[in-house]
Amino acid sequence: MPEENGGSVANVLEARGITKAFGGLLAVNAVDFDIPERAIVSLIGPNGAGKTTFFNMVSGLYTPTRGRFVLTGRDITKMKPHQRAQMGLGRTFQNIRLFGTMSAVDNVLAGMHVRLKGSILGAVLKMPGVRREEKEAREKAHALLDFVGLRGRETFAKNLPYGDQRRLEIARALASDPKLLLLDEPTAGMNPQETARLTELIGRLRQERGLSVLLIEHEMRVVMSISDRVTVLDHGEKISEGTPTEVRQDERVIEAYLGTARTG
Amino acid sequence: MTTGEATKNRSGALLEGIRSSSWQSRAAVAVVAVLIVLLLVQGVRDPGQFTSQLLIGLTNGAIIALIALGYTLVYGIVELINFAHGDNFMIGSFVGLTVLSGTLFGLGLFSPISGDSGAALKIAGVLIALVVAMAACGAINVGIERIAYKPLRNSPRLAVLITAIGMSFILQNLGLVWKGPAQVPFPDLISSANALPGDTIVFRWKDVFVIAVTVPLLLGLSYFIKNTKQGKAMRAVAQDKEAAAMVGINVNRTISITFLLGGILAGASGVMYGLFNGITVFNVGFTQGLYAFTAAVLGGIGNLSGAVVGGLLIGVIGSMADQYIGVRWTAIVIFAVLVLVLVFRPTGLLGDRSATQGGGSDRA
Amino acid sequence: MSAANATGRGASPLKRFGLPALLIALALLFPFLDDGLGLGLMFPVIVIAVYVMLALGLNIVIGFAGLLDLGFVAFYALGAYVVGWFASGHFNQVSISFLSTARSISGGSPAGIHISFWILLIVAGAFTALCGIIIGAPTLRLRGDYLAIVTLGFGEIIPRFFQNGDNLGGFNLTNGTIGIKSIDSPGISILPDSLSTWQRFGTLDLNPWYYTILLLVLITVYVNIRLRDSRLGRAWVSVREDETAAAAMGINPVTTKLWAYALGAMFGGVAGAFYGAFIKSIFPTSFSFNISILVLCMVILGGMGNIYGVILGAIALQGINFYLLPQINDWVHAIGESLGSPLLAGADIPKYNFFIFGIILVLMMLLRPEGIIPNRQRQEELHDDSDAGGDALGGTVRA
Amino acid sequence: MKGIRKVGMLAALGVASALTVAGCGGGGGGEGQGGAAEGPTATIVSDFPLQGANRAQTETMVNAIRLALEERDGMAGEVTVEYESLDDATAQAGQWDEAKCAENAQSVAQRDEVVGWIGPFNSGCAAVEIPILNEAGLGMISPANTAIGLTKPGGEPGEPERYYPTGERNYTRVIIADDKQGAAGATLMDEEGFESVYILDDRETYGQGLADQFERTAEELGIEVLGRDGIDGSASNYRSLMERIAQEQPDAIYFGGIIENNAGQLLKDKVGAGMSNDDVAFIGPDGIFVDELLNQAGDAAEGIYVTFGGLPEEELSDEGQEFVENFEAQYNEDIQPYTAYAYEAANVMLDAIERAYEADGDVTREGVLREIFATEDYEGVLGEWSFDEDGDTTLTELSIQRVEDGQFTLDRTLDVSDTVASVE
Repeated sequence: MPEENGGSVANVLEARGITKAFGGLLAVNAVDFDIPERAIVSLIGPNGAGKTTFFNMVSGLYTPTRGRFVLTGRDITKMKPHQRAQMGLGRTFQNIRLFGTMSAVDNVLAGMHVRLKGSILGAVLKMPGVRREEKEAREKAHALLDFVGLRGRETFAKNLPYGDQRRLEIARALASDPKLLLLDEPTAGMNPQETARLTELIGRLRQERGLSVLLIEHEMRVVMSISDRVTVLDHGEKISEGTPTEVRQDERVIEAYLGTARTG
Repeated sequence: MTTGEATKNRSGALLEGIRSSSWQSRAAVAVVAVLIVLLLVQGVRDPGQFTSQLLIGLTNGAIIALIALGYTLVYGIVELINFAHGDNFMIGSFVGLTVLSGTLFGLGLFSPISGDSGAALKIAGVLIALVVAMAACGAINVGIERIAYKPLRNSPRLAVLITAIGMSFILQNLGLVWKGPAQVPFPDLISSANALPGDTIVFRWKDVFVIAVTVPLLLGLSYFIKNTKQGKAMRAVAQDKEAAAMVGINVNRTISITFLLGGILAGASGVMYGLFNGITVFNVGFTQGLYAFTAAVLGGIGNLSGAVVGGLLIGVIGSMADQYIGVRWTAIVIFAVLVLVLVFRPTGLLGDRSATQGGGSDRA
Repeated sequence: MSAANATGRGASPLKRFGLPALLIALALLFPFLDDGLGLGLMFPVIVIAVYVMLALGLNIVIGFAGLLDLGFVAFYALGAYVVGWFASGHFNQVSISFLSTARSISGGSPAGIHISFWILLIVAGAFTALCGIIIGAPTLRLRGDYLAIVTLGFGEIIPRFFQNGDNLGGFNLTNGTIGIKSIDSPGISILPDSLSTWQRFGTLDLNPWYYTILLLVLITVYVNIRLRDSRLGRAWVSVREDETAAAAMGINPVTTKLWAYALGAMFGGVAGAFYGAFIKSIFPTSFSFNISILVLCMVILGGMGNIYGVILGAIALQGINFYLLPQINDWVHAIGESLGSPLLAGADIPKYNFFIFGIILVLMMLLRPEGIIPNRQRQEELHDDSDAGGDALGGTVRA
Repeated sequence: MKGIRKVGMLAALGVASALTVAGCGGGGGGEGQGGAAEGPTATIVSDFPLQGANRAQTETMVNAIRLALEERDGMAGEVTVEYESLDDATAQAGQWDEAKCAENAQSVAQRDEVVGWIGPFNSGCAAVEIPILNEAGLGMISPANTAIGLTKPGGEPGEPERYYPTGERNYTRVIIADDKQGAAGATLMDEEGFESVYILDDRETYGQGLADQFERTAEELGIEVLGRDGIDGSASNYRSLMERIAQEQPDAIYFGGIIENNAGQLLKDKVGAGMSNDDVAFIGPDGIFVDELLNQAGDAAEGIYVTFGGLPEEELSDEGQEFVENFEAQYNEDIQPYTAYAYEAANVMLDAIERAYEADGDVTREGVLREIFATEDYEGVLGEWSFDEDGDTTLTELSIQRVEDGQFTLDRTLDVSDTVASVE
């Protein structure tokens, strides 16, 4: 895509013609999608619009039927989830998927897995390099937990309050030093205060860590307040794209949302 | 993960699997095709022998299929490999033997089932033995479920698997104490004479008997699950326990009934096994259980017709291996088939667990 | 585990090192104890130690990585056969000796391949780890029960293969059911003659055998602990808990599991190699499904994932098998005689061995599913709503 | 050193009967109280699989040893003899277990008061035990091991030397080895004019070794071997196999194996596949020479041949007949094929102890071992025989049984010394 490459803002992620068919059903149909560097991009749409499917294709849980993904200049379409994560893709889950019986710190350390080099032999022999690395990793994990504002580092993840679990999941995703962070409905089930704190955190991700963020969110206030750009899917197709203000005024978007409201 | 998402994930993974491993699948199909061609060549060369072996395999397989159904039913509902099932089958054959030796003691041997006077008594005896064994094994299976599995319903699967293994040990020991360590003979009630005219192809009355017991049981089971209220409840519970409970299905009762059905099948196959082979032994449940379990997996565990197809296939593979490869390799061939099926097609031959669908393979 | 580790770091040094040190000291002194008291328990203790090693190997696979392996005996068998092949007269077509204790009665170099036991321990470990990878690579993408079934299949195939392996196109690989016999004794030939029992491990003085297996067990425990607290250990737990989430963190689920499988197989193989040399004979029938189940039960009974629990589980179960059940028979007879009850005096307890074993398994799972010494995380998984407390070693008891 | 160990042993007995011995407290409680306290005390042990399928057989063997001891009032001459029965089977295995065999041998090797070992039952177990007991210099008499390689060449390479690390022999057996029994089967075929045979075995040490011996002799005698297969003792039936054998149209089927490995089913399926025992003879070894076979196989057993490395009870010597009567009166159970052999082994052992004490004035392992091998022209329940230098019995008379009217009946006796010589 010459114009993107020549442009002043490079894209972290480029999706071209992404299509996903389940049997005969087209869940996502020929969607083009870009995420520029240091941008917060939101994907919205009524229920069943194909958001989650698209999201899962980005993170590698599904393989697209057609189309391709390019992450920081490399084609990742055929890569498995863990390879994408190694390439710089971090994610959280809609229904929190922490490692419940690991402590908060260990969850973050597990997220750091790909950035650590300690070999098995090194671990067994307690080699100095491995010990130093472990120590540094632990310090870094503490820093990350501080960054997301989480105390209770040694608490089992599943025993943390709900809001903290969300934060921990973000800290864990950050631990792999991603270039692009995928957040799947991060405010789901949160009260307004928690939502506000989380929104602020997302903003800091970009400012302080220079990340790009892809957000799927139901909570329109969140979407509209922090997104640089919003893409709207309906019935698997991209029906609108632009700044929050543009999208808010798009007839097709209103129709899509009202339409689903009407039918049910 | 919600059920819907899980289903989608699974189907997605399946699609992906088929696409990404297409060369493997193709290779597997090619190998199977070559084997079938080789077998057919043998069949053409000596059709009588080939057909006889095929029939032997099918009747052996029919018994395996009945046992396999018990595994698959239970797995479909509670996702438990019921290790005790094979031993329950053994108990079934012992119960049948006891009934027979009690009611038909001293009956003349070796007379074909015909119009003569002993026949009515024999038929009655066999029927009573079948019914008693089915009832006993059904009760045992339900009892095992109540004692050893139900309290652990919300525990990790490993825990239940261990109790299943424990129950298997207990039943096996029961058999050992009951009938001793040696093989025990069954009365020879059914003729081994050929039911078909001529002697090129052998299909004995014993084989007829196996078919005569298996087919009605299968039809009955299939009717029960498809058409009765309880059967529908079973399918619902297999799909989603919580949802089933929400629509007012008594989940515990449904699970009990599943175990009852599994036990009934074990009892029937136990008696049938004894009458068919003429000998049973306290540890027969282990090997037969393993084969039956292989059959269930081969057909797609949780899938009823899969268990039947798997059982018949295991029987035929066994007899063909006996004939064309060598008896000592038969067990290896059967387990190799198991491993290959799981590696190339983990969902089994009939894949989709439509009948009684076992849930996610990835429950934590 | 790692959480426990964190707690352990805070615990007093006495608690952290005191108990293990005491146990090791006790283990080191055991032969003197045995000799002094005339217990005659050296042999069963060595066999139990072999099972401890097996159980610790399987613990990596099941306890750490959460992979249900019903065919673990396959690696045990493979390890034993490595020693059988390379430290006996089995391949009598050739005559190769390397640092071996094997001697020929006629004085020439003995027929067969005779390689030093110490080298073979490493070879056996490497070979079984490789076999673990070969078996695991295509199968480990399967989940849960399917994996259990595939491993069960391999566990059945491999001993049967050894049974049939006496004529593979005319080549005698395994000597079939007759087994490989007269396996060379280990030995350290550089030692002075005053330590002659160590120069070539004999059958009458079991101390060298005991200290060898003790060393192997200690190495196994140490490696288990190091791995548990390592980057790989965290990856195992994360894959066990949520494979999808782990993959999203960049953890390759397949290689992570493969490591668990290979390392578990390695310890199984080393245990098998030691056992083969110790018993001096290998028969394919000794590697039955029952062994897989026995080792599995040890891991679960002791407390999946908890190293000390697994050790205790192995000692308990094998102790019951070797020691308690025959004893019960004697006790019942004695009670029967003192009561004058011919029924009890003549009771045949060994006949009920399986029964007792089965009851233990069922009761254990019903009453204490987390094992004797539970792993803290596993306990959490089993008792979903209880809160945390206690550490892995001490194990708060919550039945 | 010796003294210390004795004390240790006493302590052990005091604290707990730590060893896994089941014998003393059991049925033979009265033994060893025959007065005459001036002589020393010695212990003998037996080692059989007392769990699993062989149990019925091995229990009679233990009882036979008890009987032998009781008949002498627990004395071997001046020596008071204690007897312990060891079990080399485990519940998990359901049969002999090599670790248990090794353990029994190890523990006994270190107990100096044990001067004699009767057993084991299984040849595989013997292969584990002999080297251990060889280093301990303990004399062994097995009533049941028939694998050739334990005492003489003819089995695997390196046999039998590999079992005797000290270079001295310590193992004997009162049963005739497989070379002779295998030869007997082939000789029978020759005499009956059977020209072709299909050989089956149960893939165990005993059965496979026997089938090997049979195959060799059969080929020597010009009998055509149509095929060889190893069966799975846990298979549900053998119909496919028999169907296939039937196509080969052999004159006879030879089965090397034991009844526990489904011999009854094998027979049923053989007859069921249209090969009646009149058309296609069935020949098996003493491993299926158990009344249980008749029970299991029913009519299908009618007319089969069974070779036995000795003589059946009705052909035993007068002492033998007396033993059968005494045994059945005392224990109220039928004797099994190996029962008399256990009795013979016990008597040989007790005599050796007696002679050793008379010669040395003390009972030592060396003395007993020497006297076991010195057993010559022994008149026992099996007839008159000696041990040769390999520790094998000099008996060469075997018997062939045939099932007639639902009973094993002596068909003929064979003296196979010539046949064996020709093979070697």
